[in-house]
Amino acid sequence: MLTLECPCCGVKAEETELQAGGEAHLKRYGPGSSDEEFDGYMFSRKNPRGVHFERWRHAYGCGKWFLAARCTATLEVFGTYPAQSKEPPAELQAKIKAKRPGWEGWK
Amino acid sequence: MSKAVSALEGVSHNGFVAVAEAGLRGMITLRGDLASAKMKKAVKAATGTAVPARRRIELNGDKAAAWMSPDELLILVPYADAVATVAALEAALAGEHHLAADVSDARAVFTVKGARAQEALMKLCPVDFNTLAEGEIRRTRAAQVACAFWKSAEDEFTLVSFRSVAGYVMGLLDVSARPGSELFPA
Amino acid sequence: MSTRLQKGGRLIDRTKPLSFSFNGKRMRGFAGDTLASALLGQDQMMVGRSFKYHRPRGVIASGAEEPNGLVGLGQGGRFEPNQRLTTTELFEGAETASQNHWPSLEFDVGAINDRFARFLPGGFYYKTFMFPRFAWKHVFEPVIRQSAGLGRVPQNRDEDRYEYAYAFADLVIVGGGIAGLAAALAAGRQGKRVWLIEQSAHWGGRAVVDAVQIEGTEASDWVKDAVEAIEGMENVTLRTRTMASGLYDHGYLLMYERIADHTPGDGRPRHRLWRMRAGHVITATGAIERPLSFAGNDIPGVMLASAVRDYVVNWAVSPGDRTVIVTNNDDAYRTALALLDAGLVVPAIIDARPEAKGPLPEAARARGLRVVEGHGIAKVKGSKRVTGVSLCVQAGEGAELETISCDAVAMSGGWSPVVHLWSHCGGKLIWDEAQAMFRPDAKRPATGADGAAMVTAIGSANGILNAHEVLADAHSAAGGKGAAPGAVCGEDAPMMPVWIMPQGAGPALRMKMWLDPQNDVKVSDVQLAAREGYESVEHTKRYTTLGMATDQGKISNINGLAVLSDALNRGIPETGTTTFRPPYTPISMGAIAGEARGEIFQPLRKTPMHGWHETHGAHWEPVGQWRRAYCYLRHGEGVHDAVNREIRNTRNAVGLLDASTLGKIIVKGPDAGRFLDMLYTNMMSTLPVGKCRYGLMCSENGFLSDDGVVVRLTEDSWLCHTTTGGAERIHGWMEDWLQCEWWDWKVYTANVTEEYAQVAIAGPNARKLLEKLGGMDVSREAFPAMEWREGTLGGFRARIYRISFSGELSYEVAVPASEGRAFWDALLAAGEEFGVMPYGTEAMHIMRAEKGFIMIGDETDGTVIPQDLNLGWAISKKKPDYLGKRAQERSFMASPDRWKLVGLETLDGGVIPDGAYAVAEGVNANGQRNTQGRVTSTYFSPTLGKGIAMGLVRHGPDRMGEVLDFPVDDGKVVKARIVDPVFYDKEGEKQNV
Amino acid sequence: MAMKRYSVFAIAKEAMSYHQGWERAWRAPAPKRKYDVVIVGAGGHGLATAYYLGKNYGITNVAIIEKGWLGGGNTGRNTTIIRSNYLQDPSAAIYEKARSLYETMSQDLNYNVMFSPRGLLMLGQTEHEVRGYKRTVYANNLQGVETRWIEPAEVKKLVPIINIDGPRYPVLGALYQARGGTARHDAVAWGYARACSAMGMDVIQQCEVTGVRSEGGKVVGIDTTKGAIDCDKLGLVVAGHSSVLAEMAGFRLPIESLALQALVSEPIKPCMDVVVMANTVHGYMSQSDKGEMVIGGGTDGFNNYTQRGSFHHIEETVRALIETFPMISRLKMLRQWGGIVDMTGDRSPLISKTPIDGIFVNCGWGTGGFKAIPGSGWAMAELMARGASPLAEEFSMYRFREGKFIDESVAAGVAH
Repeated sequence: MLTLECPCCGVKAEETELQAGGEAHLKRYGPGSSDEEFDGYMFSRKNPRGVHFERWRHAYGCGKWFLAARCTATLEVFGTYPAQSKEPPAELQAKIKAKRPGWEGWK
Repeated sequence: MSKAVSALEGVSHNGFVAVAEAGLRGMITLRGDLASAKMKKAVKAATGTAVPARRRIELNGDKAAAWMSPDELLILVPYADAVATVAALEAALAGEHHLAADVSDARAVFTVKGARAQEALMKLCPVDFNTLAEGEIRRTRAAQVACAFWKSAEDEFTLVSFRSVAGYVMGLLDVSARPGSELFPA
Repeated sequence: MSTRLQKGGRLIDRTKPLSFSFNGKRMRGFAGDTLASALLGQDQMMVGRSFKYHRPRGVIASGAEEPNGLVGLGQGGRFEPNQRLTTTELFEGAETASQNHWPSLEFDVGAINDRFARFLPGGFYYKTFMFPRFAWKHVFEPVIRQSAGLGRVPQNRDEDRYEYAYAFADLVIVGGGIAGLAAALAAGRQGKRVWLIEQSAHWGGRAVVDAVQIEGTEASDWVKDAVEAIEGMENVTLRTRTMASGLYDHGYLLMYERIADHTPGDGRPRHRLWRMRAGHVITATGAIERPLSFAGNDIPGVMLASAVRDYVVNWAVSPGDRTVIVTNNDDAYRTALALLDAGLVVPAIIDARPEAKGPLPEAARARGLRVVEGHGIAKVKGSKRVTGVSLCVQAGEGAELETISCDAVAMSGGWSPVVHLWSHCGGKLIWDEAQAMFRPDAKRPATGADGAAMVTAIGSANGILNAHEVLADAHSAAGGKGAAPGAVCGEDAPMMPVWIMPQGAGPALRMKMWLDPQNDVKVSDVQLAAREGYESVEHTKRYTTLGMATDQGKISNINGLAVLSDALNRGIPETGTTTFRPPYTPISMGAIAGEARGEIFQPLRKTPMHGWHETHGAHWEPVGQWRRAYCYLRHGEGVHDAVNREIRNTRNAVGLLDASTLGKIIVKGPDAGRFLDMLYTNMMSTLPVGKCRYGLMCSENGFLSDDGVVVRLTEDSWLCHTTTGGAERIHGWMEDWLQCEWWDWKVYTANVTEEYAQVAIAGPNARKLLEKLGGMDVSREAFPAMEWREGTLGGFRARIYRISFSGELSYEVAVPASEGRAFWDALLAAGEEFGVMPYGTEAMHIMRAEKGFIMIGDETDGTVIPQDLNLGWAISKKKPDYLGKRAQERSFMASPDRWKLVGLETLDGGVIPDGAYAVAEGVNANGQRNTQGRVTSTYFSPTLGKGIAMGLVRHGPDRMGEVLDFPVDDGKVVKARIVDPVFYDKEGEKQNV
Repeated sequence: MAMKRYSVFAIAKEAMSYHQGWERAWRAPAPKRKYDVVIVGAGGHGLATAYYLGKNYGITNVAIIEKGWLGGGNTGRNTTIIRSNYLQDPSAAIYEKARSLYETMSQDLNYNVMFSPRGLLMLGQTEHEVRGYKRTVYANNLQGVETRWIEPAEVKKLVPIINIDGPRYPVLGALYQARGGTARHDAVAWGYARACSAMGMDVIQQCEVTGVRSEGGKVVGIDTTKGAIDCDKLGLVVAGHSSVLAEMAGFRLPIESLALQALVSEPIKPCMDVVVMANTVHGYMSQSDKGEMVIGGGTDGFNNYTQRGSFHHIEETVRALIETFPMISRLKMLRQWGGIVDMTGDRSPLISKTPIDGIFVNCGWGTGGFKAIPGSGWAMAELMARGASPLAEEFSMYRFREGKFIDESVAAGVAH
């Protein structure tokens, strides 16, 4: 039963107010991409046991999508940040690195 | 216009708090740049209030402006004024990227009245009322449907849901307010 | 015999006698009794039968750990099986009945299993009942099922109601004993938002029974004062009858409040499930006493020593006149002394320890009690009731030295902290060698959202059994300032782990030592499991069913684990524990479902015209959470007749369809056109203002996901219609792309689905009807097909779309939802002279099929792409990209062998059954019959007077006229010809008039 | 290594000596340095794979490596439903193969797995669902799977405790598979383990894989907490943790790990002899031989390796089932638990070769793996032994690239 703070409206929302949206920071591949690229984008999602970046929508609140960094092994939440981010904020990455020294980075 | 009726035609129930459908209310979804000068002017003209800050509702008599998301407000006016207000907003925001849509008929409005009003809502909404600030509008869930509410008076909350589920929301409020099911001792 | 004492009883009110029944027999108790204390007070020691061998069972414990005392309680809509006697408060008129026996508790045919117990060891069913093959299902299993099970099956609909409530706290303290109270005092004084909850109806826990002195006064007085002080703190919420049932991630604590179990039918909710979000949880849940494993320890009258003490002190009930104490620790001596204080006889205290010289044993000796050191019980005598015990040397093999007659045995094998909540969310345990217990490992707690500890265990839940130390632990864990309350409780001498009694008991005795009295798991069963290689504790548990009964092994798990470890010749910590799973004790399904039943089971979405449909014979069809009229039944009419009538009327006069449920989404902004071009397969940016266009949407995976008419409202705004039930999904889909992918595009959306009531007015008389309402020019010339107009129609603010899904002359009119019902009424009134008649969704479906229009959900099922439906005309070739385009280029999707849409007509004019497959020659590699197509929609067309169907067929459009075989029920084969899917008015003359 | 046969006579004989003579069901060997085949994961699927490698192909130099205790993953956590009434041909083929193997499993393994073909119903509660199930019946009849559509009256007869009148979701009929049912889940793992052990295979518990070694694109062996083990072929059969193992081997699977929960009530006397699935409201229920009502629902929506799900799913499931079975409102939930299931893009499994020569995967069974165990093992063994299997053909991990999905959600909202 997760709680995540929506960075758009500041509400500390509980899971039932949220909608999970899968892996974050995906690059969309459209026409012109190879079969491998498209397959990777659509189906071969990251599924780490540990630090994971994912999309959430504050569906029963402000309706906005946002991104979260979370540990799939402990459900610890490292932070949330706007959906309009090309990569996790540097300070969030530093925080994760401090908490999970063995972490290999978000890419 | 008598042919316009609210979803439940004003039904009410008295339990340990009084719950009632509050009738029709003019409501406008207004999306745009909340920080723009035009927006400030447009909102002022429509409701007489400032553009509300994050999660705030600015009340002004029978009008109000509520913050719904970083690029969306809910403008509340008397039902009869809604069409004209949309037109006025459109005019005021002309030339600026925005969207104003009349949603007066897409909503149902309820009041929950009484010293224990909060207790009825605590059964339905995953909201920590202790952290609910004065003048805050909270968008959340009432059991299985979306809603928004704010404290509209001492001992009174106003709750808004979609019109199609008005009967369900009223059913929830009715059962939540039944005497004997108060959450805390007097 | 067990009986009510003349004096005492802290919890009962002798001025309030209550009557109740057990197996039909009238009985009496007092306010404050539990069902268990009331039954024992009436000498009802035997209360049920065990699960497997149907052996007689009596109450063992006094709290949540009770495995045996389960009854059916109540009648009719308030009957509930498996109610635990020890935690159910007595109320006037309670009707109880014992379980798992036939014909009666005293004489039970099922007890024959007990005679064959030797042939039914743990896991025996895995080794037999295999021949003949059918016999398991038809012979053996039914017998086992009938003999297993416990309570009677409830027959009626639940008459009670339930509810949820959300709560938030900085700190929740679970357990209202002295540890919980001391922690609440300390935390409350710091101004934290604190909840203190207690599962029973009373504060104080064990200390009040054990005559501890706290701060110079009796524990019970201290408890009273503490509760009063806490009640005076505005920041602390106190609640009894509230059990923390489970701790979940991020501090989500499920709390089960039993509001009206003791006042059934008083109108209040029976249970309330609190969905607490706690910043931190302190578990002050105490400890549970363990039984000892000796032969015959399951015979009614053998009880936990602490429970015996509870019954005497709390309820003035003596379980027996002569109670033998058997123990491996000092605590049980308190029971002996309490019995003496109550004027009862304790023939002996049998202590397994070689030496018992602590203050408590000495106090017992000083009062003349016989203490037998280094001994154990060889056997308990009796069957339905203890009649005596025989003594043996603990270190020996069980030779019987002496028989002591008695009618109760109070046993104590040490204590196990209640670590359930600590463990639910991942908190780890360590083995405490000295006290022979698993207790919370403070270094490895469950962690919360921030990665920090979210649980602290205190007091005996933390493995601290001494009251003075308990208070100190509680005070400091809650961050208390100053000195902790002090207690005087005496020092207990060390206990000695005793896992079987006597130490060297042979197989015959071990087969009579019960570990789990409800499920009938014995020491010998666990040893057998170990011998057979079921070495993991989970294997043993599952193989023997140890700890899987309704008490979930609260008193049996540690003993079983110790026996297993011993059999495997390894340490207890190496063997490990089983997982603790919520709930702590069973919670009602009713409470889990909360308020959601009947009318408010799920939201039911209603259109503004719902009330009219309801009073005019609507035969409902659920579409998502909406309810739509499938058809309107007139008096005496069947569904099929009604549908045909509605179709004929629409085709010949005029029909009305409530289309309000269709999704309506405004998309606006400088980039709106570009955005819609990505969303739809066809071009929307080029749609002129004032016009409508049918559009298709695909998932990024290429499959057709929604369709609808798109309307160009202004230069920079469009209105997108979606399917019923598609509105929220598609709106969310739009926002997803706008917020997460194309966030620099200037587009706003708004879901205005419910703003409008929408009515399709279809049929040759449609125009006449609108003209009669007046106010807008709806003539063919002024208002061509696929255009829209805005104006005032019959006094209603209206937007009219000239679109047709029926093939008839058709207008869809949107008015404000609040005026929807008035508009509908106005249409009916004005349309009377034109033969107006509402039609339902089935008529709509059939009319669209007659026209060859596809329906999302019929022709599509999540595996169909637009190309399959010959909708190439709606797929722009000019656009470099749209959602789903890349996916549709994959080899299997671009294959010419895909099944494509065609019409189907049976050779005999009948209707092909829905979903039937067309077979092809031969079978595939797995022996399955090859297929070449399937039916997607099939109806009897009243317009054409024959069956019509649509389907997907391999190379279908190239095979017009071919006849396919559709095998249907009972070996029959329907033959159907491939035809054009447009069955009616191919030229579209009717809709373009 | 002949095993001592189980029978009623053996029990009677042992009873005379207080059951002191029973031998171990499976040995507890130390790992050898090398095996022909190593299977990672001693759950039902892994053990079944090993069993059929031995039984069908004579490959017995096999180790089955298990991180925890055998059968302790999803094999021991599911709701034990067995059915094969799937819509799509590849699914129906493998699940029906599995179901038919369940019919004789107790005799084949000489271990009573208590397969009970008590009958299984999938309720049609909306028109849409009715259409989907009727279609399934037609498909099943061509696939050699015996199912039929039954009307509400027959549903009520089979399930007297059901409320067929709704009002919200009246029962409009059901897809009925008379030879569907349940089996004792632990026994399936134990029976296979015993049989594998008797064939000379090594079941190695408490042994965690820490690395997968390959050379020149071909598998060489694995590293474990009990040392390095070489092998010619490696099968990864570790539901829930497939992605973690694949990453060790150096490739990525189209899999996400999600929590799935189940619960049981306290035991009551027999009241429901069949298995009932109500997909419109996302719940399913059967009654165990012990008398517990065994209840399952849907998965969480986010990646999770904790084996703990979110409680609101339990609430939704119970709510829905009370609507269909009003009497359970007065029962109590005895125990709830969670497992980690791996989900593919089309919710159908993978039985597949991988980018590394000699490594095979069997995973992605989502919420419905138990019922597939023998069929899955059969197909996986064939794939590993012969390089191809008709049953596994369509379940390749490369199907997503071609857009060739096996989508069962077509007929029903959820698959179990």
